Amino acid sequence: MPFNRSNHSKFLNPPILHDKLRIVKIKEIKSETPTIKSFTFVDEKCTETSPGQYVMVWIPGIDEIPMSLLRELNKNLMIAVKSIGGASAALHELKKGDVLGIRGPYGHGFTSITGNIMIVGGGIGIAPLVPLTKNLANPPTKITFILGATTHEELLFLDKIRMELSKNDGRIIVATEDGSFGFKGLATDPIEQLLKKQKFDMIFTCGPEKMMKKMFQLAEQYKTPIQASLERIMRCSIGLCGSCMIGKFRVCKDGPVFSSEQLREVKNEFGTFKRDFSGIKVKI
Amino acid sequence: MPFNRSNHSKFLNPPILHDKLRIVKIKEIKSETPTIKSFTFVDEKCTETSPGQYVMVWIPGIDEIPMSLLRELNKNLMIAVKSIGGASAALHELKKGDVLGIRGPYGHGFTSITGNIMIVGGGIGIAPLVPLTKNLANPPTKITFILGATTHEELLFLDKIRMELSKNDGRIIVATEDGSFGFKGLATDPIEQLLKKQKFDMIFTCGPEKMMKKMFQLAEQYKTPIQASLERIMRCSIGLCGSCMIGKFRVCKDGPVFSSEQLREVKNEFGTFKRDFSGIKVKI
Amino acid sequence: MVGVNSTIEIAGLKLRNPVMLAAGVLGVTGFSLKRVAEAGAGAIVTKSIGIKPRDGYPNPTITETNCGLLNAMGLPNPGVEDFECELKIAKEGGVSVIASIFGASKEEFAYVGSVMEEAGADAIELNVSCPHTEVVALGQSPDLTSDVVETVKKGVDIPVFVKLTPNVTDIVLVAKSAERAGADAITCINTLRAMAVDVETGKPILANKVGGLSGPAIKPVAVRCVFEISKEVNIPVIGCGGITYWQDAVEFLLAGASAIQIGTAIAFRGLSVFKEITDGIQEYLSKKGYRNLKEIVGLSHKF
Amino acid sequence: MVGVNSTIEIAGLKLRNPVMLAAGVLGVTGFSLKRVAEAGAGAIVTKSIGIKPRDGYPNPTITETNCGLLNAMGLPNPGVEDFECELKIAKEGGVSVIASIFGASKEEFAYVGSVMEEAGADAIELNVSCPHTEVVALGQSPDLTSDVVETVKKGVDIPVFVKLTPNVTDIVLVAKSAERAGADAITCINTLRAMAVDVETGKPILANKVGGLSGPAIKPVAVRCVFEISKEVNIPVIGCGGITYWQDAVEFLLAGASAIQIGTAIAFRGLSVFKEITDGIQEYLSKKGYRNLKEIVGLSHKF
Ligand SMILES: Cc1cc2nc3c(=O)[nH]c(=O)nc-3n(C[C@H](O)[C@H](O)[C@H](O)COP(=O)(O)OP(=O)(O)OC[C@H]3O[C@@H](n4cnc5c(N)ncnc54)[C@H](O)[C@@H]3O)c2cc1C
Ligand SMILES: Cc1cc2nc3c(=O)[nH]c(=O)nc-3n(C[C@H](O)[C@H](O)[C@H](O)COP(=O)(O)OP(=O)(O)OC[C@H]3O[C@@H](n4cnc5c(N)ncnc54)[C@H](O)[C@@H]3O)c2cc1C
Ligand SMILES: Cc1cc2nc3c(=O)[nH]c(=O)nc-3n(C[C@H](O)[C@H](O)[C@H](O)COP(=O)(O)O)c2cc1C
Ligand SMILES: Cc1cc2nc3c(=O)[nH]c(=O)nc-3n(C[C@H](O)[C@H](O)[C@H](O)COP(=O)(O)O)c2cc1C
Ligand code: FES
Ligand code: FES
Repeated sequence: MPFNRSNHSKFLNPPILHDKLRIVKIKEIKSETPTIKSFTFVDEKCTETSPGQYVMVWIPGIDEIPMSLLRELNKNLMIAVKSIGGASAALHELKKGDVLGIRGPYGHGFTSITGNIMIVGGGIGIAPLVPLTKNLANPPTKITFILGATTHEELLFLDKIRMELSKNDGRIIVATEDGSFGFKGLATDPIEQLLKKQKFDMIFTCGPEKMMKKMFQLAEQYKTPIQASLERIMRCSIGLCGSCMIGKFRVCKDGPVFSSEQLREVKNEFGTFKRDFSGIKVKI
Repeated sequence: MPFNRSNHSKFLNPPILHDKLRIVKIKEIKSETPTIKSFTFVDEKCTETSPGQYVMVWIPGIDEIPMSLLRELNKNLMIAVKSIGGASAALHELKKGDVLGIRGPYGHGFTSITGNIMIVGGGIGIAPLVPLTKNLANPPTKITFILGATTHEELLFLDKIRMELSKNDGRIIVATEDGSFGFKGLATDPIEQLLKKQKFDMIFTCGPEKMMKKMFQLAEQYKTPIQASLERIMRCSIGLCGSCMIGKFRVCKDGPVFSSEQLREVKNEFGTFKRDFSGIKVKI
Repeated sequence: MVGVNSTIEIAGLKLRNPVMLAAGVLGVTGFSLKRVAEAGAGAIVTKSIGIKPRDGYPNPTITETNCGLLNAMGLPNPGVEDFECELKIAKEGGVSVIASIFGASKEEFAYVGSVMEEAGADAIELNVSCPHTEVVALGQSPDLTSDVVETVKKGVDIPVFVKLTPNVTDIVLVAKSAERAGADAITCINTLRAMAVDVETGKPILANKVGGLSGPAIKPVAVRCVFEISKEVNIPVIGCGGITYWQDAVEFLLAGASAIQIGTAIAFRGLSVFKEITDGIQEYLSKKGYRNLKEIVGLSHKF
Repeated sequence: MVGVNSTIEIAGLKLRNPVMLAAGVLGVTGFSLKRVAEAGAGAIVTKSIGIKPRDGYPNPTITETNCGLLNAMGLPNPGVEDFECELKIAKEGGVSVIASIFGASKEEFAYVGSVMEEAGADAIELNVSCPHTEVVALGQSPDLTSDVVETVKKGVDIPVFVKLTPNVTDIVLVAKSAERAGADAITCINTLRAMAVDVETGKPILANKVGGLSGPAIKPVAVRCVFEISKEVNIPVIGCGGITYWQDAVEFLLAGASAIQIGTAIAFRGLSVFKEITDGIQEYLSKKGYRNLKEIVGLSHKF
């Protein structure tokens, strides 16, 4: 007896990610802070990105690294890159008109919600929070945005955030480690007070993992749901190679944004250790 | 300078024929004549076939041969197979419920036209002319259908043709070689008279190549356009292997139906020689 | 699906279903392997582990091609000592854990193999077939392959599988030589040696330039290898290469595989692919009136 | 496209463009070859022709796979005597005609080659690489390959190309050995040995069971072969395997091919593919500011 599934032929079409490397031209480069530059380009496939998603960026002949996507006007896309090592430093050397390879968008981004929202970003981690803020900043949603940086001039995208929040009565709190702007201290410092006083419907956070761990602990303590965007070593970014594991999760595909429930499942690893390129554990 | 075609990414999607072998179950088998059986099956991809198109039919473990497609009621498809050798005889041995492999539909079928139409079919060549008749048989189109067969009981699909032509004032002329029904002689015999008397807007023909060649010559003589469905050895059926050439044309893809203009281009081969499986010329 | 038995025994390992995880995929950490087991895999194979930690190649390590993926990871792995605790976590998944190992010499293979046995591996899979690293081209020679098999077999009591490369003139020769040397099963195939050059920059895309091609594109090559090898050896063959739908899995079983492994399909279809393929195989067996998976293994040979 | 020169010379043959027809495709009759020339091909290669007529295998001789085609034609051909007149018609196309030939022995190769030369072939391509017939496995051995090349070279004055199979452990070895034996160019690759089994009936689909895989699926393997060979030999390499769009052609050129051949893409995209790919290459050269095709041949090697 022949065996026919109703969707037989459809079922057997070759599966394709349609995610080959695309080459894009850098339209604009801007120094956002002394260590961070932004790069603007156009890529059809990424115009539908949601906040928190990222692309793999190939610096031809050098390396390929994950970068969060920001959507700008006129289908322009932007990445903000902190120069920290080989690839990111090489990116900083590029000129307008040079090309990059792009694949993605990848990953599970932030899940939007309305209500009383806290957003906490540290350093380069502020980047993916900008498109998130843009999405959220519609009344009646109220946003309290806490930014942290080492020093005044390293504060990323303060103007962009101000602009988004000008649309509703959002609040911005800035902390710098050297006190050159806003509070002196860590972004997490003023937060406990806020959590004590108000009920937040969601906390969104991205930044150094220690900071995010602290935020997670506070969120748990004050029974507030949180979404945090994590980082691990990314190679394939399509959930295959296993380089990016935190507990049972693939940061590249199940994340990079994780919910309170998920973070609870990996609380032994989150903020404690990550893995290096060989897979060996390293302390955070 | 980077080189971007506007349709760059679309352009590079892997090309797929989406034409893998499908397995179909034989729903019904009917003896149409002592040497011809019809086989009914369902295949989603073939429901949009146009008259004159064909499928490659795999008799599992035996051979794969081209067969013209007839569309029946309720998405049923039919092939009418004359038992002449290995594969077709094996097909005749199959039972209801047995399976066939199908790929296609392939080829360039008949181009419909309205007006005063002559259709000339000989033997098993009548098969593709049935769906054609169905398509054409709407007033004001007038059809004269000439069928030829060796003997009365080998007349294929006379009932189906009658049925189609009952819708308008079509005319049916039958010729049998032994005179057991209709005229005694070849299908081509009564035709010159017809062409002398009337102006036809198109002649459609399928049958033995000698018959079609004769029809082509008559059509040329009486300045009537003709469409003829040819046969050559088919292997790939997708225009690649070159087994099915007549002149510069691939019968599998440029044909099997050819126009007067095309037939003129291959008049040295048409009706004169074909090629065997090795590519050697054999007289027709 | 009353009465359909889709369990299978491979070299003494009892698998609840024939759909295994392929080596190198989600196989670096214990929790990752455990999750694949929980997703329904019949057995799980670890990332290929060597004697020392290896960082692998720089990115890009992967790029998509027509119906396939090209990768040159460079065998990143934490080294066998560090991997022991991962293996123990992997075992919590409740299915057989097969340790894929590689080495620069047969002695290295043997050492890593015996550590894996002690750590609890249910079997060893020798990766003598990575097409793009310097250390594991052994599988391209029948003699070197049998050397490694013999040496590893001496050191362990658990079954030893050999994973073969299609990048050889005669894969059957290598398979037979592995069988003679005592291999308990053949896994085939590893990736095809391949490459992609970016047209815009003129540069090879992978950092290592050359990599291995996997995915639907290579399925016909893998089916051919399984067919040819399973005709000539008496040990089980585990099929691998491009399996994405249950139909692909059945094709491999018909071609002669006793079990199959899934790699790239996880990227294309997610982890649910294990359960979907297992269900599809079951349904197929049941509709076709088979009662046992074994009935269809190698069925195509009789035609 | 002022000033862009996309002509190329291969072993003395001047091609108006580097986009050739691959062997075995639309190559059995003279008119068919002529039509391909008229469609814009830079040169045309005939079906592989042997000493005697061959019917080839029964159908099915072709089946579609994921991004590819699997074929086992079995080298049907009318034999060299009958083919002479076809070759003469093919030459009316106005471009170089390369006669692909095969044989069961080097003597057969040499005989067929010299008949082809007399009939007017501009070059010979030795098919030592069909993956699914008994007669032409020579290409899997460097020694047998160089034997054939030497023998054929002695008998003809026209250039001799060797078409290599990827179904070997080390294709570079075979290429070098062909070069040493006097080959004027290397064509690579022929199809990958592969197979498909129908799940419904359990039967191998192709009548010959095993066939050769072509099309987009194999492109990364072909690019790798071109890259590796062109690094090691000093004769031109002609790339073949899965080329479908102009981007694919450019990829092969960058990888080291001096010209390319098109087979399967004709089924996917029609005969207009020759002109489209030629135009695409030209446009690419022009936009990138190159003036000569040669400037991009092997460009990826420098990275
Ligand atoms: C989802 C995600 C989004 C990110 N978004 C941004 C962003 O918008 N802007 C930004 O500046 N940075 C972002 N990063 C971090 C950025 O990818 C790393 O800073 C960058 O990879 C460093 O590369 P390098 O070669 O310059 O550093 P190296 O000197 O090579 O390495 C320094 C450290 O960078 C990290 N790193 C290196 N390669 C990778 C890799 N392939 N995957 C993950 N981490 C790696 C490792 O922690 C490593 O130890 C993001 C990371 C992730 C995971
Ligand atoms: C476009 C087209 C539509 C056709 N439609 C019908 C149809 O509706 N009904 C029908 O009965 N017949 C049809 N035929 C003819 C039919 O394909 C052949 O009769 C059949 O292939 C014979 O196969 P065999 O194995 O029985 O014969 P064999 O004994 O193997 O060969 C006898 C002769 O059949 C022809 N033949 C065999 N194999 C092929 C092949 N692969 N391609 C083309 N011809 C072949 C050759 O002329 C051969 O000499 C059609 C042919 C073509 C080209
Ligand atoms: C990202 C990736 C990493 C791999 N790593 C290994 C490995 O470490 N050891 C190994 O034997 N095979 C490795 N392979 C090969 C796979 O196990 C498998 O043989 C191959 O991918 C073909 O199967 P697939 O098409 O289902 O992926 C890897 C494949 C991929 C895609
Ligand atoms: C139908 C078909 C027939 C072929 N016949 C031959 C042949 O006779 N001789 C030969 O050297 N190669 C032959 N080939 C191989 C092609 O020339 C080419 O090497 C291969 O198909 C890869 O290129 P493609 O992907 O562009 O098709 C054939 C390929 C196909 C698809
Ligand atoms: S980066 Fe490969 S699985 Fe996440
Ligand atoms: S049958 Fe192959 S080209 Fe027509």
